[in-house]
Formats: sequence, C-alpha cells, structure tokens
Amino acid sequence: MKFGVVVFPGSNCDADCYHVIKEVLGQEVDYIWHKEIAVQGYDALILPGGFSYGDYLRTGAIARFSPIMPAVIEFANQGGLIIGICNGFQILLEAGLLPGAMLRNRSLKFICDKVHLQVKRDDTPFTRLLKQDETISIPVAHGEGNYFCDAETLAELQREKRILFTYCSPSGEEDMVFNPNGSIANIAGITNKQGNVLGMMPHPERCSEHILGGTDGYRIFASMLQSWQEVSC
Amino acid sequence: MKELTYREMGLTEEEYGKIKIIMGREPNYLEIGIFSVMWSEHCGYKNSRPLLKTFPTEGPQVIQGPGENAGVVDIGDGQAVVFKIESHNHPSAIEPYQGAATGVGGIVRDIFTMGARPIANLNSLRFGDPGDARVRELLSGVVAGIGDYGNCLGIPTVGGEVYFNQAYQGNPLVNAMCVGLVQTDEIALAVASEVGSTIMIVGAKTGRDGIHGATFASEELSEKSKEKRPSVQVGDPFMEKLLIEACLELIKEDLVAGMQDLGAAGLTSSIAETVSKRGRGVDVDVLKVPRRETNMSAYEVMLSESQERMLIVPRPGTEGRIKEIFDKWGLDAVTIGTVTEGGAFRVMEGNEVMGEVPVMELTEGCPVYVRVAEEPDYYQRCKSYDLAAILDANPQEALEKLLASPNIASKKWIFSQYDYQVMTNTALIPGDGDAAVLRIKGTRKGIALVTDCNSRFVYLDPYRGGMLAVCEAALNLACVGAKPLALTNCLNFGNPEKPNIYWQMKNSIAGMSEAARYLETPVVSGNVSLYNETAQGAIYPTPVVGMVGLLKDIDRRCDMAFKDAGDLIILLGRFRDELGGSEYLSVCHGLETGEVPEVNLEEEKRLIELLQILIQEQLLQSCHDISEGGMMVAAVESAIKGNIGCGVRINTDDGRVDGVLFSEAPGRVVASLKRSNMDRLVQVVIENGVEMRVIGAVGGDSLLCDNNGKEIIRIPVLEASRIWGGAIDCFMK
Amino acid sequence: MYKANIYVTLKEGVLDPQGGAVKKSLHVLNYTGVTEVRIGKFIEVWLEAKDPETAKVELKEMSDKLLANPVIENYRVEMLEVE
Amino acid sequence: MYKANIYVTLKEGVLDPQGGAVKKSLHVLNYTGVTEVRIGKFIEVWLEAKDPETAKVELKEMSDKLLANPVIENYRVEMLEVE
Ligand SMILES: Nc1ncnc2c1ncn2[C@@H]1O[C@H](COP(=O)(O)OP(=O)(O)O)[C@@H](O)[C@H]1O
Ligand SMILES: [Mg+2]
Repeated sequence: MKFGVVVFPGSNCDADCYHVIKEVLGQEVDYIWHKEIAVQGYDALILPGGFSYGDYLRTGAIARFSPIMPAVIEFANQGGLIIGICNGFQILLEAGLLPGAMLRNRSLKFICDKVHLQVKRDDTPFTRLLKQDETISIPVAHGEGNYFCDAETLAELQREKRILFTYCSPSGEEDMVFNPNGSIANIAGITNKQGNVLGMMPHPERCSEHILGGTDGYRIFASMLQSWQEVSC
Repeated sequence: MKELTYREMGLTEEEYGKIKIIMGREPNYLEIGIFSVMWSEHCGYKNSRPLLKTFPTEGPQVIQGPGENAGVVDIGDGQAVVFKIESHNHPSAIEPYQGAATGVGGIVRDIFTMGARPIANLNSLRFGDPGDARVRELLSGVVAGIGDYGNCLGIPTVGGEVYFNQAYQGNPLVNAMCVGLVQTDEIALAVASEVGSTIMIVGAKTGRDGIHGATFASEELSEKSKEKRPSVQVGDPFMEKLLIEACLELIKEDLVAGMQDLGAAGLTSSIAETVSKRGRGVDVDVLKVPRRETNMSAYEVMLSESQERMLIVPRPGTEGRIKEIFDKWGLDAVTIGTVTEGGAFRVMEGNEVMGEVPVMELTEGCPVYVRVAEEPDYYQRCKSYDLAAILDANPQEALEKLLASPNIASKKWIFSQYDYQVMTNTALIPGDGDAAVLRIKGTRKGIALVTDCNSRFVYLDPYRGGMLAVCEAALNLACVGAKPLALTNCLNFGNPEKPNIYWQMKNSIAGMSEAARYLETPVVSGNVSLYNETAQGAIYPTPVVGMVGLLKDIDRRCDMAFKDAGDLIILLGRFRDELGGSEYLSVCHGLETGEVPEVNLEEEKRLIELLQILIQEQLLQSCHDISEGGMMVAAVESAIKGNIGCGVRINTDDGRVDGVLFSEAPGRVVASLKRSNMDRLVQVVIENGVEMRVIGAVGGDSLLCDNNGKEIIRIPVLEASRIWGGAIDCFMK
Repeated sequence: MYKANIYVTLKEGVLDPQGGAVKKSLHVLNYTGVTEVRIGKFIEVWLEAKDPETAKVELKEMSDKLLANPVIENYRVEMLEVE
Repeated sequence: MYKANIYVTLKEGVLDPQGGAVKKSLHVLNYTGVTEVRIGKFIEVWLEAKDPETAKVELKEMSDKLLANPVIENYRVEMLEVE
C-alpha cells in the first residue's frame, strides 16, 4: 500500500507519520509538497498535524488554498482514504470535506496530554482492528480542538453514525470532565458521509510504538492497510 | 527616533574615551551605537569573561566548546548533539508572552546555525510569589509564549524547572535551552574567511524592533525601563520554521561557508562576529537590507533586533542556488555586503560611508573588568544559624505543606501547555523521570536532558550551591540511566559592579567549575545575564545548568514511578539530616537560612556511576534523586507517579526526624527494586563503594511512615496526589 | 487606494470561550456590571483597485473565502477611500 | 445598559505575523492589489452602569488593565447606549 503525507510549510507531524508508515507499518510512503497539484498513485493520504501556515487567522484557513488541495478533494470524492490528524482535521474542516469548525480550547490553553477515546464503530476502514465501545488511550496536543457544529449537523452526524471517537474516562464513561477541549458531544473524530475521510484531533502516530508508551494508534493505521488489502485483492 | 547620548546607550565615560582613542576622532552616532551594543555585557561579556575562562571546557567527547553559537558533543556513530541555554529575562519582564517566545526563537536559531536539527527544548523559570496577581500574569504569559513558539516549530519542549521565590518578584528569569542533532561531518561554523565572499541576509524583514535590546538587557530594571523599552520584538514562529528548513537544506547541499544567527545587537554583532574570527573586514550596504518599515536610518537597520533573520556567507558562486531554496520556502535572501581585507567594518548607504570602525576592537577590544568581590554579611550569619533551636514540625502536616508548595508540587499546569511529544522521540515525558529521555531514531541510543539549579543553596553558599547545581544535573541524568556528557549554563546574577554580587558570581562559578571538572562534564556553551535587579534588590544568584547525557540502550531507561506491591525501597547514599537551605525550613518555619549541606564530589561520582550500572543491569524498578523536600517527598512522588502506596521506616538514632525526612543533602536517591534482585544489587552496590539502606516497601494505597515503629505519617495516595497535583492549578484558576 | 475595516464576529449561538474568560476576569477585577463579552477580529486591509465597486467586490470575496469562516462567523466590511 | 465596541490594534512598528501571513495568502488568491493587512481584535462589551460617564470610565479602565496589552497594542472605545 502506498501512503502520501501532504506537507504544508508549517506541518510538523509529517515526519512522524512518515516514520510510522514506513518503519512500523512497513508500507510505502512519500511526502507530497503542498505546491504539487496531483496525488496520483497513492492509496491513502495523511494530512498531518502542525501549524500549516503558522495557523494564523484560523487553523487550517490558509492551507485550504494550497495548490494541492483540489487534488486532495478530488481524491476524497473518488473514495480514496484520507486521515486528517489534528491540524489535518482542521484543514479538512476548512476545506469543507468535513462539516463544522474548530474553536479555541475551552481552557484557552494549548493542551498536551494523554486522553481516552471511546471507539464508536469498528466497521469502518479506520477502526476495523479496534472494537466498538472499546476505550483506547492516545495523546492529544492542540490549542484549537474544540469542535463545533450546529444542532442540525450534529443530529446528522449522530444519525449517520459518523462520529468515530469521543473523549471518555479511562473506563469509558463519556463526560465533559474527560473532554480536553470542550468539543460538542465530546467529539474527537468524525468521518464524511461516504466514510472514507476521517478527521481526528488525537495523534495516532504518537502511540504506535511501545517505546512511546502505547500502540493503540498503530491499530488505526493497520486498519487502513487491511481495508485496502481487502479491496485490492 | 530620539537621539540617545552615549551614556543612555550604556557606555561609561572611560569607555567613550577609549573609543575616541581607537577611532582617532569623535565617533559619529552610528559608530557610538555599534560600540555600545558590542561592548554591552550581553555581547561582550566584559564583567564575566575572566570568570568564564576558569570553566573546564575540554574532554574527549567535546567536539566544540564555548565560542561558537552552541557547544557540540560526540554521541558516537558519527552523530553529535548541539546545545546551549540562553536568557531572555528582561524582555520577558516587560512583555512575558513575546519575551519568552522570542527567547525560544533565539536559542533555536543558535542550534540550527550549527547545522543541527533542533530536537528538544527545555526551560528554566523563576518567578516571585504566585499569590501575587502580577506574578501569575507573568507565569501565564511566559508559559504560553514558550509553548506557542516551540509548539508551532514542532520542537518538543521536554523538560525544565520552575521555582517561586520572593527574590524574583520584580525580575523573573526565563532561560531557554535547545538541543539539536547533527552528523559530525555537517557541523557549520560562523566564519567568513575568504576575502571577496559575499554576505547574505535571509529570513524576515527588518523593522525597528528591539533597538538597543542588548544594552537594555545589561541594565537593572527600573520604572524607566518601561519608557526606554524599545519597540517590543514579536516572534513569528512560522517564519522561523521556514528558516530552519531552508537553512538545513543549504547545509545539506553544502552551500554555505559560514552561518550566523542575528540575535542581540542584530546585524552589527552577527557581522562583527562572523568576520572578526579570521581578522577580516566587511562592507555592508544597509540599503540592500529588506525592510518592513519606511525611512529607517542606517543606525536603526544596523541595531535592529528583528527576529527570525540569519546571516549567510555562501560558498563562492552559490548565491543563485541559495536564492532558489529560499524562494521555495517563500523567504527573502539578499546579498548585502562583501568580506574585505584589512579589518574595517564599513557601513554604507549606497555609495555613502555612514560609519567605519575596526572590527577587532568591537570584539577582542571590548574592555574587560575584574571587579571587586566582597563577602556579604549574610553569608556567615546564615551559615552559622543554629538550626538545633528549631523545633521539629508535625511530620504529617509538614509533608502536606511541602506537597502543596509550588516549588515541589506537580508542574503539569506548565508542561501540559508544551507539545512534548512531537517528533515521536520522547521516551520519558516531563514528570515521569528525573530527566527527559529522547530516542535517536535509527539507533538504540537515547539522550537524556535536564536543567537544574537550586538558587537558594547558591545564595546561602555560592561555592557549594554552584557545585550542587552541577551535581544535581548529573545525578538526575544518572537516575534515568544516562552517562552525563557535558553541560551548558546560564549565569543569572545581579549587578556585578556591586562587590557582594561579584562575590556570588565568582564563588558559584568556582564551585561549578570544580564539580564539572571532577565529574568530567565540561562546559561547552553558556550565556550570562547580569543586572537582574530591581529597587527591591538582586535576584538570588541563579547559575542554571543544562546537561546532556547518553544512554547506550534506550530500552534500559528508568523512570521514577513505584511499580509493584512488595518491591523494596532503598536509599542509595548516606543517611543525612542537614536542613540548611531546605524547602522544609522555608515552608514550615519561614526561614531561608542555615548551612548548605556539604558536597562530597567523590561520593557523587560513585553514585552516578553506580546508577548507570544498576539501570544497565535492569536491577531497578524506579529511581528518583533526593532534592526539594528531601527523602520523604522523593518517596511520595514515586508513589504518586506509580499510583500505589508505600511504607517508609526510620529510627530516631538516625538524626532528628524532620532532618531525616526532609533534608535535601545531596548525593542520594530513593530507588525501588524487586526483592529477587536484592542479592545482586547489594553486591554491585558494595563493589562500587556506595552506602545503601532499605527504607521501606511499595504497596497499599497509603503513604505511611514509622519512626521507631510508631506511625508518624499516614496519607492516602489519592489525597497526596490531589494536594501535589492541584497546587499550581489552584493558584492559576 | 482603499482601506477597509472588516469586523469578524462569532455567530450567535457559537460559544465564545475567550469572551467568557474575559468576562470572568472583569468580574474578578470588580467590573460586576459587565453582562457579556464577545471577542472577534478587527481586520484592516489596504488595497489598490480601479474603482470603489471593484474594491468592494474583492473585499466581499476575500472575506467569504478566507477572512471569515461562515460556519461560525459573521463579518461586516466598512470601506473608506484614502489617498 | 451600554454596549461598547473596543478596537484593539497593534502599535505601529510592531510586527504582525498574522497580518503578514494573510496578506501573502490573499496575493496567492490573486488579490494582488492588497498592500497591507493588520489584524487586531474587535471586542464587544455589554455593561450596566449608573450613567454614561461611569460606563466610559470603567471601559477605559478595563481596556488599560485587561483588554489591550499596552506594551504592544493601542485601543479605541466606542460606546452606545442600548436598552
Ligand atoms: N519550565 C518547565 N518546562 C518544562 N518542563 C518542566 C518545567 N518545569 C518543570 N518541568 C518538568 O516537570 C517535572 C518536575 O519538575 P521538578 O519538580 O522541577 O523536577 P525535579 O524533581 O527533577 O527537580 C520534570 O519532568 C520537569 O522537566
Ligand atoms: Mg524538583
């Protein structure tokens, strides 16, 4: 399987994602500079974390106009797998591939910590190696992860089961107390209607190796690999 | 901009006289400005140079000692670490967010200037009483500034320290350290040797930011500082990120002969430093410098401290390629001058010569002052303070107070605002061990990083305090399993023209030197920040040590959390009960006095070596050095981290109870191990000549302490964790 | 040459964590009369355009595309002619 | 009840990285006529006070103390009476 990691000038988790795909998952991976205009030959795209353009004005707002973005949108429309992590999620929102917007964390502070997520579905290309209702542990690091959408959109996300991850306690209880940023309905990750585009604030690439204290994140990348293998065989 | 007199620029009458002699005439305004910034303490080290010369700076591991932008230390396999610590105290006192942010920006530039990729940041902070609203504002601003800048760059901030003490009320300290990784054959230096070489400025445009910042950093803070304040420097981390990537690309392609960041005193000092190394001169045309503001004078361009700029001396004929690379990153890269023969620093505006000074006089010619040192009255008084007259506090209450002291309490409120995991190398995150540990991808190695300085000790006894800062740093590295390699330091003191302050400087540097020499951790870089005073007086002398260690096998690292019920808890090192200068005295008795515990370097060294062996042999479950709060607090922190209880036993014939529990005497650690490893451990400990004693066991859900079999402390772990974990949050709400 | 002041505000119903925090701090400082605080952006843009209509059209476009996010924000443009 | 609009802008000469980034981005979007962008804050405060003078004094105080950072920012207050 061949992954492409889209690199914006202020991306800073690009190398981390590249490392996981290449050294841990053992798959092919390239960097794709944001000034490119095509994404041919890739089976999945990663929009990594960082501060795409310093995240001045609004996170992801400027990145959305990068030359590569029309190709990314086209890739999504063709059903290609895309995972947007942290800043990647913010860019997907600004680009309209996912609904809603990001506000500053409720605490108004950047937060770097380990949180727990409840896995809402295990029948998606991103979560097939996880279990529904399972609690996983994963790092977050962001200043603007307070996901917001209007009531109608939220109802739609819920109805269409597009919320894949919510913040919860270590034992799986969902409550604002365990929500690091104040996001609506404790949302940590959502997909588009077709289910091929995932945006999530937590960083699976930061918990894909034992040395970093956990491997729950690895299972997300491995799920993508398995889904692709199934489709392509 | 209003014209300043030479005095307002910080020059003395004698210095001005000396300049006239050098020039053979009255210098013009621009020339006075150039001399004044170059001869400031910040650039010229005129008060500290003789003392700095006494540091040990050599060792087989040292590739580059002091004198370049940062020190370089060999870590094997053709790799090296590059590191340095630097202060941004004065700017942070005025504008905490931008002051701290630009402090990080500056130190990061020092690292990639050497051709290294920055891989970690640390910081060492000192504030006044957190009960004070202005202090909280400073703390919030500084932490947010450090965080936002480093986070945006994608460099993890993996460690540091924060202390609160009245001594820093009006004059906080903000010291930032950066560590980079480089292939030894790609190290870049700041030299321009070829006559005819061009000089390029790259990165941000120049504005009127921070003119005279270097001078300003070399004066006491007063009400006037606010007025005199130059236009505050604002950091642009996104620009810096682009600059890092572009500059490292230049080095990979071997396009540069020399590279130098623009820091204090801007273009003036970076050009002077680059060309003076080989006795060259330079012609620079200020009209070519890209500007952000209109109508800037030559003086303003030369002295501006606008951030995120670098000076590059290209290899012959590579300007075009350099421009291409910068263009890709959307950055300016402009040729502004040429290296000349003869040693004149000539500032041009087009064809007009605006000023001309001899380069060597700016650097080598900077006056050097050996000040008078005089022992302050307080020294003997504190040293001979009779602690025997102080009554033992109730141990349980004392422990609770200590856990709630912001100097001991969890620093999570701070480090959770820093992205400490980006780059996915952080194998020991803040709070988990005595030092941060990073893996070096592609190898089995790890590096350990720490900053340390107990300034109360340094104040009470600069010589011992200086030794202790080095020893504690080295011991912290050993506690995670690393071999200490070398150190960087940031010397924060008051006004050196005052004999008592100079005495503090002189003695603490002597103490640091002796310890560094004995422990074979030479000084490879550093920075000096003097005049940290307000009307209320000087800060505590604060020579912060940043140290780097190496782990051969990162899988064998050690954290501080107790692990399993039944594990034994041991004290490695001597049982000691000296309370001088302890947090206990301060928190429970309102005293900052007493004799600073004696330091035995031989003991320290043996313990440091022993720990590396024990951890290498995987004999320990946890390890934590004894520092603020003493033995009992060390045990409690390990228990809280492990979320498991413990029982500690002491006997009164060991000394006074509060002393045994809360002494901060050095050279000691609290460790835990599996019972089954005891025999082997004892053997190794004896072989290495270290004293050891079993002091308790891990287990249960409370923290217990018995004295002669009688319970003197019982606190549920959850309760202790709540007190320790919430203390700083409580202030900051 | 034209100068525009663009006011970007959070839509009603969108939580404003920063405004909330500022309100709290103002109460702590004893400005208890403060009932509500909302924090938005004040963007100043200077631009050349062949005539005011073109300038207005461009300003509206840039606000729609970049300066404000319609999911959470409203904006208002005020334009002046300057020399 | 009073409502105030407070405009907080960076002082002249102070670098505005945000404004710079937005300007660049507008150029990329082909709004090449844009010569300068500065980004500040637009703060709306609603407050009760016994009379307009008191309200004005309070607003000035809060701006000095909290809403603007006097080291790098200027501000301007505009007050309206509302019911
Ligand atoms: N300013 C800071 N920046 C980053 N990390 C910090 C800072 N202050 C403290 N920490 C981290 O918090 C933890 C505890 O700090 P401290 O109590 O000072 O350590 P120690 O017990 O080793 O003296 C350490 O991991 C330290 O690196
Ligand atoms: Mg400590």
